[in-house]
Amino acid sequence: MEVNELLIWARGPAFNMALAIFVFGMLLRLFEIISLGRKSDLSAARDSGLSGGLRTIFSRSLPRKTVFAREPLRILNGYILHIGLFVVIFFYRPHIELLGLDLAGLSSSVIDAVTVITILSLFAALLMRLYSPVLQHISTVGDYLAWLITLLPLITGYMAYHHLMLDYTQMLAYHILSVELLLVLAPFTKLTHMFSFVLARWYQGYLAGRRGVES
Amino acid sequence: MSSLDRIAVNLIDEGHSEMVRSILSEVVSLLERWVKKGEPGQLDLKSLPLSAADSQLLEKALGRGEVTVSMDVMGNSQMIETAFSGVWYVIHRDDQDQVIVKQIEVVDIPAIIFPQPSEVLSALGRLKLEVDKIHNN
Amino acid sequence: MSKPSIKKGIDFIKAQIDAPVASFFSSCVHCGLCAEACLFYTESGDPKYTPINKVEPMRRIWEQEYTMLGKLKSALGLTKPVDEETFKKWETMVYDGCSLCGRCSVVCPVGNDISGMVRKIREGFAAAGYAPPDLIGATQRAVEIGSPMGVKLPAVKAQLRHLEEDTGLKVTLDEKGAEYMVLLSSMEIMNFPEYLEAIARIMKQAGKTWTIASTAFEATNSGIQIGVSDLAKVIVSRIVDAAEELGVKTVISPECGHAYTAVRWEGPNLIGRPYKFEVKHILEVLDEFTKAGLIRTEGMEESRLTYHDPCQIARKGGIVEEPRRLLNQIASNFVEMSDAGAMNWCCSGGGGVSANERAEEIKLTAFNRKKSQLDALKVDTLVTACANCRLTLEEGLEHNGMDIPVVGLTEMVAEHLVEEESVS
Amino acid sequence: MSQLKRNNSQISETFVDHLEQHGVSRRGFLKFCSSMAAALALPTGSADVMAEALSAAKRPTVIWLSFQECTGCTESITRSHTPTIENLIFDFISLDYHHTLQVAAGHQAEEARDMAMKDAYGKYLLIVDGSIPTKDGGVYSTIAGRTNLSMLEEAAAGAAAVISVGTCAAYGGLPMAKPNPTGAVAVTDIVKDKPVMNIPGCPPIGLVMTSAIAHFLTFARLPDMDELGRPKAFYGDSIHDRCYRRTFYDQGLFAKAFDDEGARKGWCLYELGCKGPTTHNACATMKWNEGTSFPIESGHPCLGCSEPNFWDAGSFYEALSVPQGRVGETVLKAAAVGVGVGVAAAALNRSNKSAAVEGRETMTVEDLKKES
Repeated sequence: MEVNELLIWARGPAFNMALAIFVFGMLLRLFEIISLGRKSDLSAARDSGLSGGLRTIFSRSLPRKTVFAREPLRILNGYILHIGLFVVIFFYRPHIELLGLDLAGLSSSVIDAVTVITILSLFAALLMRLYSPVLQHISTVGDYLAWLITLLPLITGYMAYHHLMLDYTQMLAYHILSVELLLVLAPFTKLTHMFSFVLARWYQGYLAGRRGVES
Repeated sequence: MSSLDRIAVNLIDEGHSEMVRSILSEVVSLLERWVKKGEPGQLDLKSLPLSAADSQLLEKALGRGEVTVSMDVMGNSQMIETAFSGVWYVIHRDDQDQVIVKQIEVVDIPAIIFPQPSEVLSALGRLKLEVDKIHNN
Repeated sequence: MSKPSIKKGIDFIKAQIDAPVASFFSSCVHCGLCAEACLFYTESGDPKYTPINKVEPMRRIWEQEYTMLGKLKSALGLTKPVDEETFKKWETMVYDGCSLCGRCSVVCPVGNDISGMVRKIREGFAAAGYAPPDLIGATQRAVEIGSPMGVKLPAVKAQLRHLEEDTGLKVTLDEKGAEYMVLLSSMEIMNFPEYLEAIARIMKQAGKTWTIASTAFEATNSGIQIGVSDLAKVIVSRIVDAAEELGVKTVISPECGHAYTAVRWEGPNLIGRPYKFEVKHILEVLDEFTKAGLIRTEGMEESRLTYHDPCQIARKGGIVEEPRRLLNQIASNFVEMSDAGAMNWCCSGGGGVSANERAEEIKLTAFNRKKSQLDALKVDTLVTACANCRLTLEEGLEHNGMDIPVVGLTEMVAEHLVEEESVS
Repeated sequence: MSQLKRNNSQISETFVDHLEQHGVSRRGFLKFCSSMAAALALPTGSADVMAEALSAAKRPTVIWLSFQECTGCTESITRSHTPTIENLIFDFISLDYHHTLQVAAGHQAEEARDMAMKDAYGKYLLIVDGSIPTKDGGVYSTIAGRTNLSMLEEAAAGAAAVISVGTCAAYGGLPMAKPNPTGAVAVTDIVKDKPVMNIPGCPPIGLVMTSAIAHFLTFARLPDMDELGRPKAFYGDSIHDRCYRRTFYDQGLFAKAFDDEGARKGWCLYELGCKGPTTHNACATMKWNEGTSFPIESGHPCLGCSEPNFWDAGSFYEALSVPQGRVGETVLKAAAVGVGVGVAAAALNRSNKSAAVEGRETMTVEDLKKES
């Protein structure tokens, strides 16, 4: 397939297919989760489960001092990675166009720097996974797969922008295809956490809220 | 002139002065080569995405020398010596006055200025004829 | 009635998996931060104690039973089965290596209630026949005798008699219409009778009527610890039946962590209906009495002391401010441990660990966390509000040759109680 | 293009003779060579090499075939009203067949073509504009009763090299756009055994062709080409890389409408659908209409007209990053299927779970003991 055809395919049919699988997969996962139900809690509530659930959805974004003190690098790296991804996905003008959002966007040089930082952060995460005994113990093939499919769009995007290795058109096609790979696999890897974390935090926050405990 | 002129055009010079810097250092190395090895050099300016501001900056940096040669051959051409001997601006225009070549040449005198021996030879013939004509009259 | 089996264990775990559990496993990114919150990992350095790893069998069952992808992977032979080997391997992680302290649940960035899942997975391990023998014994005694330590009613009666002899305070068993029904833990009956005296004096001072139910004096619930809801229900039902029979307004959970969780939070869900009475922890009651001016204290403990938050009471029970208000009234040199309050480190003996002889070694290893906390603080006295914590702490301190007395907060309050002659 | 039909005796004339006849001086010739060398981005000194080679070059035979096209390419290349220096080469070549420009018509014209092909067999340059219909035996475009396909095959057989002018000849162009009713293909789909150079663009820049011919005459081969058969000197960079508005792209300053503040300030047209980043051409440096401007300079996004498939690459006015197709519909359909399968999976989960819950026997103390 000639590169322009590849790009057209990536921007058109492939994107639609990938998006369809993403939407389908995420909904399926959601139904699979919700369908298992939750017994209503009959104990007398000390406080509101609702406000606890809502609070925890946000409060869990901040680390506990005690764990931060033990693993500051892992936690900081987590922030860098997530904020980096958020910035490059939502604040790069071409991406804003794609998402049809109404955001101001950042200059390409800022996005460029953030991309590099995010890529480095992913490699830092990989090193931690490879060398920490705990992470070694609990890591699965899925973890490395998720790492790879998160890295690819960043690398290809960076290389396309800087015309590294391949012609821009070709690299742009690969960039879009790598994003599509991410979309296709996200519902079937741990990347589901991009949505399910809200549920998880809600459920625990609800429980904690009823008991009137910090969460 | 037309409504197009009302469209504001901002010339941005920051950022692209980088380009002017690299052109100038290229000229330095060309001139070095000319001095040391006697090899002439050229630098095509037309294929570089120079903004108007960049061009101005470059012209300012190179300055004006003592010699300017103007040539009328299928449109105007100008060979302008810069403030640095051996470094020339060469600008060829077509008969529509459009710039078709704009380059920096590093050489004592751009070759195009010199006449061809054959042309000098034919000139000699033509000149003799001309003189004969006068004498005969 | 059937013998324990792997299939039964798996089915029990299947029955335990609900939407929250599914959302937790869907969200886990294997960041490993839960390990840093777990004293069994931090003190042993053994990564198998990483909390999320303790529930791996449950994750497998969830994936294979409740996700399309898991079913597909199983069909292709890509999933790891949960078999006898799995149960054997995980038994010690699920029971010996987890005190259900809940620190992991609080630090998980995606909000996974990991300790809640350990509580659930124990249902399957118990059903499969992979529960520690000591916990089985304790549960059997709790169900058959009425107390995990085998304490019977005569022992309670004997304690009440001693109390009356020593202080002249009389406690009537099964007094209908009393405002409060007081529960005790076996350990309080056997090891810390001071508690009963403290209650009696405080209640008298506050002018409240209270009683102990002869059929339900025991607050602890081994069914919760071993993870057998059916038996936990049997045990908690005794309390509910007695309290409703006597028509008390409030049941007071004693200085015992898991008893509070069992009676306060799990109980209504085990019996399938809300209670007709309130459940309060003794510290809540003391705090209320103080606030209402029903009791007053005098004098100050001058020794340097600190308070150990029992996990089930503070982090999982929400009782954090009450003990501090009480302590500040009676202690002039009260210092806080690092991570005090909702993030306090477990004593290492919760969740059935202290009752599990087999877990002695890992428990003492995990205790090093508390030891270093105390070493840094250099206190003369350690106050707590859980008899199980108290026993674990005493043992741990003794093991490490540390001479710090451990005191129950209720007793300490009683010691400073201003006892006015009753008007009557 | 002044003389479209020449007799064979004139073919031996050299370029220098031709220039002299037209009163072009040696300096004029050198000026032409400089401009060609600069355009082709040849190394220093190439102008002299070219001057030497062209002086002795024999008038080449050129056959121009037009197939499914709009004549825009011919218009572009002959756009000048008066002869310019670039046109020197056109004046020189023996354009023996070009049915738009030639005086001869009908059988006479076809005969001229046959004769030229025979006389210069293996040496002539074949220029093609327009795509070639192949469906139904190629009946959708015929000249003098012959299909374009057979005419191309025949002409290509005796050509030294082929130049495909315009996107239609180079890549199929608009006739090939979906659903491609005529089965249009590019020249390279038919001609496999001859050097073929593509000069895509709709239309292409005239100078590219002039320089290509000059190069062919100087070095007896076509200029260096990229993998899409385009001369690197002209198609080596993307419009975006050579665009004077690039700095606005880097700063994140974009026009969002044709009449907004950003458009007036000359900001980047990426969000208005500019295909500059994926389009390779020399527009940004060579410019159009006697060097007046190029589309972006006039405030219009690049359409990408010199790239294969640009006609099927979605809206001209949507940013390159915007996916094409009915994305909203895709999401709705996928969501519907997701909900459908989700509900089924949910039902399965519920029955699976209630089986586990209901099948669960009540535990007794006895059940705890393995050896009971």
